[in-house]
Amino acid sequence: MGRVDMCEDIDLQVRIGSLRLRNPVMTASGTFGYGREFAHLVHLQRLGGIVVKGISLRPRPGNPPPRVCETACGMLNAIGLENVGVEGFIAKKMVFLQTVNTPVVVNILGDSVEEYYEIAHRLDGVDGVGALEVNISCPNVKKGGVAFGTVPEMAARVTAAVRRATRLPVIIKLSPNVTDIVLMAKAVEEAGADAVSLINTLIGMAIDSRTRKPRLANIIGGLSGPAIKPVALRMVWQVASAVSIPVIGIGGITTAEDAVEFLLAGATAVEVGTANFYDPAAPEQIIQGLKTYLYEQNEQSVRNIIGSLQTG
Amino acid sequence: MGRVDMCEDIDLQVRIGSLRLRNPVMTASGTFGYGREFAHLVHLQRLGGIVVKGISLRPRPGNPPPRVCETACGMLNAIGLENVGVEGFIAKKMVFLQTVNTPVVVNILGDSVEEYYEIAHRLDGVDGVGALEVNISCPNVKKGGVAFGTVPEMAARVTAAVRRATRLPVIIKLSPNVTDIVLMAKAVEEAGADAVSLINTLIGMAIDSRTRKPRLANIIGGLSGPAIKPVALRMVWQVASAVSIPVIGIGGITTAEDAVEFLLAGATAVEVGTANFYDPAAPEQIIQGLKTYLYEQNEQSVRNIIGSLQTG
Amino acid sequence: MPEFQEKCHVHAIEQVAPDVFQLSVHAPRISAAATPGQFVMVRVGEGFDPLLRRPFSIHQQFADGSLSLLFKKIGRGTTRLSRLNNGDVIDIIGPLGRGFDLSCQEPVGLVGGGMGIAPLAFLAKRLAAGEREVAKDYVLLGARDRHELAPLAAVFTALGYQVRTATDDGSMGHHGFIPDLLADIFSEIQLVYCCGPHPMMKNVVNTCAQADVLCQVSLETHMACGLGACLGCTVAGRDGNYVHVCRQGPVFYAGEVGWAE
Amino acid sequence: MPEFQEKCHVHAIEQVAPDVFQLSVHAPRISAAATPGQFVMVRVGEGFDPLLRRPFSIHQQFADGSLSLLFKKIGRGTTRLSRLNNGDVIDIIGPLGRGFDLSCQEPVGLVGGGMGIAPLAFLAKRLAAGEREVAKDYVLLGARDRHELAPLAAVFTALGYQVRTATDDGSMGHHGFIPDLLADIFSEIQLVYCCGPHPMMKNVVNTCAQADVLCQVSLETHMACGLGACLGCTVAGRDGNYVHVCRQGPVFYAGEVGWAE
Ligand SMILES: Cc1cc2nc3c(=O)[nH]c(=O)nc-3n(C[C@H](O)[C@H](O)[C@H](O)COP(=O)(O)OP(=O)(O)OC[C@H]3O[C@@H](n4cnc5c(N)ncnc54)[C@H](O)[C@@H]3O)c2cc1C
Ligand SMILES: Cc1cc2nc3c(=O)[nH]c(=O)nc-3n(C[C@H](O)[C@H](O)[C@H](O)COP(=O)(O)OP(=O)(O)OC[C@H]3O[C@@H](n4cnc5c(N)ncnc54)[C@H](O)[C@@H]3O)c2cc1C
Ligand SMILES: Cc1cc2nc3c(=O)[nH]c(=O)nc-3n(C[C@H](O)[C@H](O)[C@H](O)COP(=O)(O)O)c2cc1C
Ligand SMILES: Cc1cc2nc3c(=O)[nH]c(=O)nc-3n(C[C@H](O)[C@H](O)[C@H](O)COP(=O)(O)O)c2cc1C
Ligand code: FES
Ligand code: FES
Repeated sequence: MGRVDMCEDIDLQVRIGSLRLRNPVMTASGTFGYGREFAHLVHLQRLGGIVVKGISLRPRPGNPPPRVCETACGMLNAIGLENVGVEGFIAKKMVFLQTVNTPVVVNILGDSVEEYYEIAHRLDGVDGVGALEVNISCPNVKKGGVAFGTVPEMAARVTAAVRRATRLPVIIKLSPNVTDIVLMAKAVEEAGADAVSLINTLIGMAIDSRTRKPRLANIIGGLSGPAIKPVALRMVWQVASAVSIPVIGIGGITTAEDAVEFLLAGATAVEVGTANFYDPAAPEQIIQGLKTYLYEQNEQSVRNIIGSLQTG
Repeated sequence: MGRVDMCEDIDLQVRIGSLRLRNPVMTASGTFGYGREFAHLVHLQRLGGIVVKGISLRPRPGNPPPRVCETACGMLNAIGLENVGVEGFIAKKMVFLQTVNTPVVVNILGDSVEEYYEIAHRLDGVDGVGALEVNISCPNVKKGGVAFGTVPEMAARVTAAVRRATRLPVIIKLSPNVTDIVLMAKAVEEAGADAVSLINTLIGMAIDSRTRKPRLANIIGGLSGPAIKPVALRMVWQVASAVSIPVIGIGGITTAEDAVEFLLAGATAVEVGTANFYDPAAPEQIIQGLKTYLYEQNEQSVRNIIGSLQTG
Repeated sequence: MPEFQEKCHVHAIEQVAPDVFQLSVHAPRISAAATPGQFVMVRVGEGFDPLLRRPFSIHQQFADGSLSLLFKKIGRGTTRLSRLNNGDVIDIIGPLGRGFDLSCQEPVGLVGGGMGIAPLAFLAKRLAAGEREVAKDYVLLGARDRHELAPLAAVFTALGYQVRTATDDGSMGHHGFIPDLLADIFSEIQLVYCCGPHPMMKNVVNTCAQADVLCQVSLETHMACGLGACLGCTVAGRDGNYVHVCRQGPVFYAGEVGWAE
Repeated sequence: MPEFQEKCHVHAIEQVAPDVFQLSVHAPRISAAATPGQFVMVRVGEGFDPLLRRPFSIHQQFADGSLSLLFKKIGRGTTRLSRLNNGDVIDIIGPLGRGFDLSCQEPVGLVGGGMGIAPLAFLAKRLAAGEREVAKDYVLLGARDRHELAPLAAVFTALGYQVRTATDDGSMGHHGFIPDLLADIFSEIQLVYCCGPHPMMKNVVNTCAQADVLCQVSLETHMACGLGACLGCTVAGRDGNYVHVCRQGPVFYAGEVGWAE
């Protein structure tokens, strides 16, 4: 039996709460559109899951341009959560996704706890939606714009509201812009989250020295890409060591080795983000590379390596 | 008059409290040894200032190896604050630095408020010491290892103690691993800091997928280099907009444009860190490039561009 | 519309003017599917610095499965591309976006400035391949100087177009800007295809609007993906909305986008 | 000791065995100041990825101001270096660290494995240039196979040394490891200079200790600066302390460092 065949026997399945994934490699919110954008370039049905661009209750136009800029091994974005709104999503975007035999995770966002509740409620029972990922890096307008994801109590309240609103698995997506991410993870675990995913982008900034203007119209934006991988991996390791719900690792993942690092650190699955921009082939290559890795490491199942970091 | 001559007329002087710098380009703590290490490669007397490796009350052996690893556009270090101790520093390292006509900033660290006080007191009046930079990213052993730099009250207490201990300008070096760096900056400003410098390293991690071991013996380490520049710049801008004491920008600075970005964001001076490793010529090139930039921008003095970011 | 990610061999890389390069690659699937005005996203180098792909219009397309890009070295990505050698492999995604609307059968003007001339070459060839009499069409080209302009202008002349030129330094054709030449031809054309620096396009768009001549423009903006996924490539639309250049464009009718300062 | 940062032109780059390259550069100041066992820090590429310089021993040094490195392609940095072309410019800092102690006038053994042979070539040449009778010295070299070993062994043979070899696959010399050959020569030498993979060096150090033969080893460890500034290059010293390979080494007497697992 050839090596490729051996690799094909390897079990890549993982579970996030009640959501079963054929493999642990998903695409991250905001970096894969609504799936269809990549339909020509990627075998969508081979992915572990597709996390769609963040959806709010009503459509949002997003920020003025420029919205993106490149940084060392990374990029900044200040898209401003442009999206079609939950009704537009269900009517226009979900239809295509329902034809793809791959779990769809809907990333949701809101200005208030009530808004999170409403979106979650609206998506409950929508055909083809496999789970909700709750972006809590958004400002709470009722609390002077402090991000939900930076105050444990606020994060817990959003979690509890979404939990009540839906029977779908609830994944809380944590912000890395905090002193103690373990505190945040524990707060949302206690409030009923089925899983946590991390990290969202680090807050950053870039300036055009010639014009003396910020490179983003919004002045500050979210840093993503390989540059942030070490921070993401550290946080995933800390969180996975502290909570009992599954952890999904995100941040700069481009290669199978990157994904393995997150799995070893305790992630049950990973999301590939910015890499989709510079290499749409990345998620599929990671899936293939994971098999090769497991074969070389003499492991039958990806589940065997989760959290198997040797720190002794 | 040629362009180079024109550039020579440009005024690069800045002040950090009572400390006068011939130009705003210093070298960052832990990346330039005790100055002497670079004496063959760098014209030390052209630098704006030299910040030495962090000094503790007693010598420290540091962490077991491996202590460094490369990441995308950055590196992780877990040196573990290896240093010769304050007496060793004065006896062995200061002697050489006294022969260099460049301001020396001594970076200090401690396990307790008392220790910070003692080191600061010991360095007060030592010939050639121009200022103290207080690294508050260290764990407070009396508070279960929480870093001084993550709790405003603890940071304020260290600041006040060092302030009492010395007549030297006191620069508090802030940790970026916090939810709200402005809170920290304001707390230390109120407690008597003459300036703040930021950022210290972000906490990160890397794993060798083959061996399943962390790449650093210490498991986690500090992320530095171009990868972190956007985060550093954002924090410098936020802090400079909120405090009235001078801000020193640090994080991934390699080129004159990088330095200009920090100055425009409100930094009065900058420190070049990891770049010293991959390009020891960087600080001098930045100084030269700053002059060219100011000439092209038709500015006589570097002070004119500090905080001149156009956000309108 | 089909899109492909191809690892392409470099056929030829030529410096056609100071800082201007023409890069030919073998990209059979992209080449076969491409229409004028579409672009490709090119990965520059292997590491993560620079990280993002760079967008380039398809400059020429050939029946043998190759295509060429015309680019100016302005930064880190284009500097790397300029150092490619024959036989090197680069990773290209395309063809992307909405190209020029070719439905106009009346005489047209092709108006290009600087690297904006790149997509017009493909357009000119495709137009010439149709039923139309290209001798009635006009091509107005502007650039810094004759070094940059002459080799490009030759492409259009060879196809039988009437070519008029302008250079910033007067070293070839009109000493000044392209829009100056537009008024002369308005009576003879129905539509302008335009690509060039933003201020020039704005000027052309205004001039066309006044003369009631339709105008299609190809826009540039910073792009992270080129695929409609990042939503980073927005520009202002007509009425306070945003449009995404990579999917809704890069070619727009002038009226579809905002031209405010 | 003087140190220089030089932008060096590549003189020649040759593949001497599968994955093994010899890179010759013009670095007059570094070359003039270098002593055997010292190393250089090489910047790989221009961007920030890979970020850090790579350390390499000086393999050969020539009176015309050039020097050469011998390296194996094992990762991203060495892959980039292997793609250099004649005339390319690379940025090198050196000579760095403490080289071999050359004071021993008695017969010695030069023991190298794999790329650890690199610094021994410079050492052998310098030793041969002195008063000593190198025909009484021994050179023991090990590598994966004859492809890797033969060209390297030739350098030492040409200098008049007695060369003995071992290969992992038996394709040249002894089929097995270098330390196996040591016992034979202990009666004739006073000191061993050793450089190679860590397990091999440990083995050599132990064997020497038992035979009461002095041993100098050249160590490898991850380095961020090579200048004594980052304190990243520590290895365990003799009694629980740490030593910094880049300044206190890379060459140590075996007794100066710890050899525990
Ligand atoms: C649809 C489209 C078609 C284009 N066609 C051509 C062409 O045919 N020939 C040509 O020479 N140029 C063309 N450009 C511009 C080209 O993409 C930029 O010159 C190139 O990206 C610069 O990369 P750099 O790394 O050299 O510059 P840098 O300034 O170092 O790039 C930094 C970042 O800014 C982006 N950027 C910089 N300038 C531009 C720009 N003008 N437009 C978009 N992004 C930019 C880069 O993509 C990169 O992400 C086109 C742009 C677009 C959007
Ligand atoms: C003093 C000294 C002298 C050396 N002399 C030679 C020589 O003459 N010939 C030769 O082929 N190699 C030599 N090495 C090893 C050489 O430095 C590494 O092979 C090289 O750094 C690998 O770089 P990479 O990017 O290809 O590998 P990667 O694994 O991609 O590098 C990742 C990081 O790890 C570091 N690294 C990886 N392997 C080693 C290693 N073995 N030692 C130190 N750092 C490492 C790299 O410098 C880089 O920072 C020497 C090392 C030292 C410390
Ligand atoms: C352009 C862009 C848009 C994004 N939009 C969202 C979003 O709508 N919701 C969300 O939770 N995260 C969003 N993210 C964050 C990513 O999902 C991911 O958490 C982050 O980019 C880190 O992963 P990466 O380094 O692999 O990109 C966005 C990221 C980028 C680059
Ligand atoms: C190897 C290394 C050692 C460091 N040691 C210290 C230290 O002793 N005290 C301190 O305050 N900062 C220390 N730093 C942090 C730097 O001074 C600087 O704040 C950080 O590296 C960010 O700047 P950079 O990206 O330019 O390196 C160290 C950084 C590195 C890379
Ligand atoms: S470039 Fe990403 S959506 Fe247009
Ligand atoms: S490599 Fe930096 S101190 Fe040795």
